[in-house]
Amino acid sequence: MITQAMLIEILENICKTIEENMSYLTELDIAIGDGDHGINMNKGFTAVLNKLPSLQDKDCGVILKTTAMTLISTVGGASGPLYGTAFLKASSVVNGKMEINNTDLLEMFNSAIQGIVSRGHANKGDKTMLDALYPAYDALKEAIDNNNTLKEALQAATEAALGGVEYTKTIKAIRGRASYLGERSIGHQDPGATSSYLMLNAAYNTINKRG
Amino acid sequence: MITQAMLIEILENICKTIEENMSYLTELDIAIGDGDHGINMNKGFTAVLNKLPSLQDKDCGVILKTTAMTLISTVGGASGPLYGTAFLKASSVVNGKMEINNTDLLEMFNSAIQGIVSRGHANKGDKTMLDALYPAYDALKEAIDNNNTLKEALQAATEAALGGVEYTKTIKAIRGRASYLGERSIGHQDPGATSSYLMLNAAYNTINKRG
Amino acid sequence: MKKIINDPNQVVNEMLEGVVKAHPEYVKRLEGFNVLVRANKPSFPKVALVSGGGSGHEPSHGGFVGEGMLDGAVAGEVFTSPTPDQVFEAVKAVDNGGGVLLVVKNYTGDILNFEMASELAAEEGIKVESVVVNDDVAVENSTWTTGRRGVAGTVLVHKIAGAAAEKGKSLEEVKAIAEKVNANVRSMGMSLTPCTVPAAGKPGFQLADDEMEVGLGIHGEPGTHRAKITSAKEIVSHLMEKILKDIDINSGEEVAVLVNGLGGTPLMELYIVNNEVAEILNEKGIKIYKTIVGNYMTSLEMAGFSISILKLDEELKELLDSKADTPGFKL
Amino acid sequence: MKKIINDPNQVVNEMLEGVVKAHPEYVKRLEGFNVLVRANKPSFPKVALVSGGGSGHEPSHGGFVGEGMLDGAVAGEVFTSPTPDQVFEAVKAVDNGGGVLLVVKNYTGDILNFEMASELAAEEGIKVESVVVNDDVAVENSTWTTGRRGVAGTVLVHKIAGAAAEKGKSLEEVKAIAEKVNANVRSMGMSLTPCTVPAAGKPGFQLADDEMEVGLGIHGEPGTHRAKITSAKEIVSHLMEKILKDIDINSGEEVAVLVNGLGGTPLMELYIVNNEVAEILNEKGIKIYKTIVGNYMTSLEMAGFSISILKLDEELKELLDSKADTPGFKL
Ligand SMILES: Nc1ncnc2c1ncn2[C@@H]1O[C@H](COP(=O)(O)OP(=O)(O)O)[C@@H](O)[C@H]1O
Ligand SMILES: Nc1ncnc2c1ncn2[C@@H]1O[C@H](COP(=O)(O)OP(=O)(O)O)[C@@H](O)[C@H]1O
Ligand SMILES: [Mg+2]
Ligand SMILES: [Mg+2]
Ligand SMILES: [Mg+2]
Ligand SMILES: [Mg+2]
Repeated sequence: MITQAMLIEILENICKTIEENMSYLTELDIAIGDGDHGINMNKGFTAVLNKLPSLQDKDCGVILKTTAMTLISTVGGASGPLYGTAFLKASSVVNGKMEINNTDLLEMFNSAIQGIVSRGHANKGDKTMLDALYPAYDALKEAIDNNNTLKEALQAATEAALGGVEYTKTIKAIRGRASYLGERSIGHQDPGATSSYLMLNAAYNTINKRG
Repeated sequence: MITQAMLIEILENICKTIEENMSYLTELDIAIGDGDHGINMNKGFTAVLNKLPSLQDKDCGVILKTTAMTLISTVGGASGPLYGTAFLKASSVVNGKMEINNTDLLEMFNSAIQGIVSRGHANKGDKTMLDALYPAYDALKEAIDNNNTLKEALQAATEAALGGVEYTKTIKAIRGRASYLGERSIGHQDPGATSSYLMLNAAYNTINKRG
Repeated sequence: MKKIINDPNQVVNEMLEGVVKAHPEYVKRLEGFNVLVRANKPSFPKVALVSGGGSGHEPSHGGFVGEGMLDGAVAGEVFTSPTPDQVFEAVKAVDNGGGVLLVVKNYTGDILNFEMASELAAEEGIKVESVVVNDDVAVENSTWTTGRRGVAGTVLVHKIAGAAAEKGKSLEEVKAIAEKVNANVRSMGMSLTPCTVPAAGKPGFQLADDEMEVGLGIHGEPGTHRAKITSAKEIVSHLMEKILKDIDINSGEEVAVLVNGLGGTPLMELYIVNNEVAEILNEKGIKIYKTIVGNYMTSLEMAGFSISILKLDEELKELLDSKADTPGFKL
Repeated sequence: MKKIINDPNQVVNEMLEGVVKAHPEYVKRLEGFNVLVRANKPSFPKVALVSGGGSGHEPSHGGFVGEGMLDGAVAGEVFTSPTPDQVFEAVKAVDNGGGVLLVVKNYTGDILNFEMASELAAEEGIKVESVVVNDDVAVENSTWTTGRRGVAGTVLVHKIAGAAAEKGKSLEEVKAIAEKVNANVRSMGMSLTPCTVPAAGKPGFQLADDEMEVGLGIHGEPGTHRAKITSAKEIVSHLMEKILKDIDINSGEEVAVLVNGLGGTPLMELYIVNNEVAEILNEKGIKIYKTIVGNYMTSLEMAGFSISILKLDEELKELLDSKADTPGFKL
C-alpha cells in the first residue's frame, strides 16, 4: 500500500535522483542523441519538486496529474510528452484515491506504458525507455501475482529495469533521435531507459528505507 | 657596372629567394600582420620570373619598369604598390641604358626610397621596409664614395640592411598593419624590412658569384 | 566552451529579447512565453503559420516571423522541442479565424509536443493542421524507424506556404502546398566541427583535424558516417548524388537551390559550394530558377553546410517569388 | 586547417563564380578580373560606387552590389588589397558619366592600391573621388600613425552613400554624405577564435580556451589586448564604453546599431549581444532608430563580433531607410 504521503516522498526522491544524475543522463544523450536528456528531465523534476509542498493533502490522482502536467509544460523534447503522458495515464487510475494498492500499482504501470506507446509508437527492442519499462512491468506483475510484498515487487521491477538498460547497449535504435545513427548506436546505453530505471530505483529506495 | 644581362640574373635570383622564403615571410607577417606578405610577394615575383625571358634584349629601364608594373598588378596589399613604385622610380633613372654604373645605382636606390616615402609617408623607425632600406642606402653610398667595388658596396648595403632588420625587432610599429598592435609589435621583426634585405642579399649573391 | 553569453540557462530568453529589441517593427514576444508573433497581426482572416522547435537554429524560426512567412514561432530550449503549452499559446495568439498550420520538423520530440498542442487547440475549437517536414536524405526513409529528419528544407516550406497563406488561400490549400514543397525538397549536410549546447558545456562529438561528419542533422548529433575531409568538389558531389538519387528531376526541369550554412561556415565557403552545386546541375541540364545562400537553419557555431534542392512547378515558382519581409529572409 | 574548399589559391575565383551563379539577376563578373558589377548598369548617369579590399569579409563587398548600394566591388586575395589594375577596371566598367566614388577602408594596402587606381582613372579623364572609412575605435587615432582602421561601419557607408547615389545626387554630394556617415560611426570588435587564411594554412594567432582578443581588426590579426573571457554583458559594456567615449551622443538623439558577426558566431549570440547593446543605449536615453544584426563584415570563420553605432540626423535616417536590393543586404 502506498499512501499519498508515501507517494509524495517517492516523487521527492525521484526529483533528487534525477538532479544527482543530470550530468550522467546528459552524457548518455551526448553519445547518441543531442545531449539534453539530463537537462530536460532535471528542469521538469525541479518544477515538480517546487509543486510538491502544495500537494501535501491532495489525493494520489491529483498528485500524479499535477506531476504529469508539470512535466509536459517544462521538460520538452521527446521525453517530456512521453513521461508526461505516462504520469497522466497513471493518475487517472487512482483518481480520488488516498492510497494505492498493489493492483492499482500494476494497472497504473500498465496504463503508463500504454500511454507511452500510443504517443510514441515504439516497440520493444527499439532502444527506448520502453526497454526498461516493459521488463519492469513484467517483473512487477509476476511479483504481485505471487503475493510478494510491495517492497519485493519494486525491487524485482527495478532489477528488471536495470537489465533492460543493459540490454539497450546491445541493440540498434529504431525510434527517437538515436535512430539516425543506425548501427553506430549499438554499444551505447539509452538515456531514456536509464532515466526510467533511475525513477523506479528511487521509488524502491523510498519504500525500502521505510522498511 | 651592372649589365642588363646581369640585371636579369639579379632579378631571377630575387625571384628564387622570395620563393624560398615565402613561408618565412608569411610567418613574420602572421605574428604582427595578416599573414600574407610571403604569399603576396611570391605571387608578384613568380609573375616577374615569367616575364624575364621576354626581356632578354631590353634595356635596364624597360626591364625594371616591366618588373614594377608586374609587381603593381599582382602583389596587392601594402607591399605591392610600395615595391612597385620603388622599381618604377628606379627604372626611370636608367631609361634606355644597357648598363648601370655605380652612380646610377646610387641614384636608383635613392629614387626607389623616395618613391616608397612619397606613397607610404613612413619615417625612419616606423618599423617598415624603410628601416632596412635607409641604412642600406647609407652603406652603399659610403662604399661607393670611398671607391669600393660594386661587390664590396653591395656587401656593405646587405649587411646594413640586415642590421636594419634586427633593429625593427626593437621598435614599435607606427605605419602599416603592425601599428594596430601598438606596444605588442615590439619584439617582432618586420616582414617588409626582411623582404627588402632578402632582395638586396640576392643581388649581392649574384654579383659575388660572378666574382 | 567559448561563447558570448551570460548565463547558459538564459540564452533563449536573452536571445528572444535581443530579437525583439532589434526588430520591433517585425516581431513581439508573447509575455511569459518563448513565442514570437508578428508585431502587427494581419487584419484579414488569413491562415496563420506557426513553426518552432529547439533553439540554436537561428534565424530559424523566430527570424522568419513576418509578412509572407510565419505568423508565430515557438522557441524551445537549445535543441529541445518546445513544450505543448508554449505551442498552444502561439496558436491561440495568431489564430485569426482562418485556422492555423503547424510546420513541424520530423523529430520525435517536435512531433509529440506539437501533437499535444494541437489536441489542446482542437479542444478550444481552433482549426489546426500540421505538416511534418522530412527532407533529410542522409537518413533512410523506412516505416520501421522515425523516418527522415526535417532540416533546411523547412525554410522553403515556410517561404512557400507562408506566401500561399498571405495570398488568402484556405487552411486545406496552404497545407496541401506545404506538403507539396516537402514532397519535392531533399537535403543533406556535412560538418567540419561539432557544436556545444550552452547548458551541456561540451561538444556533441569530437572530430580529428582531418575528419568530417557526413549526413548529420541540425542538433549537434553525429552524422551517418565519418570520413577524411576531401575537396569541396568531392563533398558536394557526394551530397548531390544522394539528393538526386532520392528525387527524380529531369533535364530541363527547374529547381531552387538552398546552400545553407550551419552557423560557423564562412560565406566564402558556401559560395564555393554553390559553384560546385551549380556545375553539377548544369551538367545534368537541370535549370536553376533561384539560389539562396546563407545561414538559415543553423546548428549554433557548427562549421558545415547543407544543400537543399526543391523541384519547382509554376505554382511553387510563383509562391517562391512573392514578397517575404521578415528579419531573417527578405525577398 | 578545416575548410570546405578545393585549392587554397582558387578560393577567391571560385567564390566569385559561386556568387555569380547564385545571383545572376544581381551581379556579373568582369571577365578576367576579380570584379563584380551590377548585372544591369543603371540607365541614368548616377554616381557609381566602388568598394573592395581583400577577400574573406563576405558578404563584403561583392554581396552589396545592387540597387541602392554598390555599383562595383573589387575582390583582392584573402585579406590582401586588390591591385590597382583591378580597381581601375571596376571604375571604367561602372562609370556612367556621373563620376565614381571609391569607398576605401583605412589600411595602408587599400589606400595605396586604390590611390594608384584613381591616378590611372584620372589619366583617362574619369571623375574619381575617394572616401576613407576609419570607424574602429580600438586603435587610437593619431596623425603619427596609420590611424584608425575601417571595419563594419563601412557597410553603413555603402548603404547610405549608395542610397544618395541612387537618388541622383552629385559626386560631391555623395562624397560628402559618405564622409558624414564615417564621421558619425564608431565600431569596436572582439573575438573568441582566430581565423586561417587558406593559402597560409594556419591561424593568425593562438588563444587559450578561456581567452579572447579585444579590439581586433577584420584580417585575422591580433587585437589591442588579450583578456579572460567574461560575460556578454561585461564584454559589450567594455566595447560600448570605448565607442561612446569617442563620439558625443546625447540623450534623446537617435542611432543605428549594427551588431556584426565575424563569420563563426551563431546568430543566437549576436542577438544576446544586441540585447545588451540596447539596454546600455536605453539607459542613456539614446534612441535606437534601426538595428541590423548579422554577418556583414566578416573575417572568414572567426568567432566574434563588432558593434557599430551610427549617430543619425534626418538626412541619414531617410537614406538609411530607402530601398536596398542586393544579395547581402535587403531593405
Ligand atoms: N518514440 C519513442 N517512444 C518511447 N521513447 C522514446 C521515443 N523516442 C525517444 N524516446 C526516449 O526519449 C529519450 C530521449 O529523450 P530526450 O533527450 O529528452 O529528448 P530528445 O531526443 O528530443 O532530445 C530516448 O533516450 C528514448 O528513451
Ligand atoms: N606606409 C608604409 N611605408 C613603407 N612600408 C610599409 C608601409 N606600410 C607597410 N609597409 C611594409 O609593408 C609590409 C607588409 O606588407 P604586406 O603584408 O604585403 O601588406 P599588408 O600589410 O597590406 O598585408 C610591412 O611589413 C612593412 O614593411
Ligand atoms: Mg536529447
Ligand atoms: Mg600582410
Ligand atoms: Mg533534444
Ligand atoms: Mg594583407
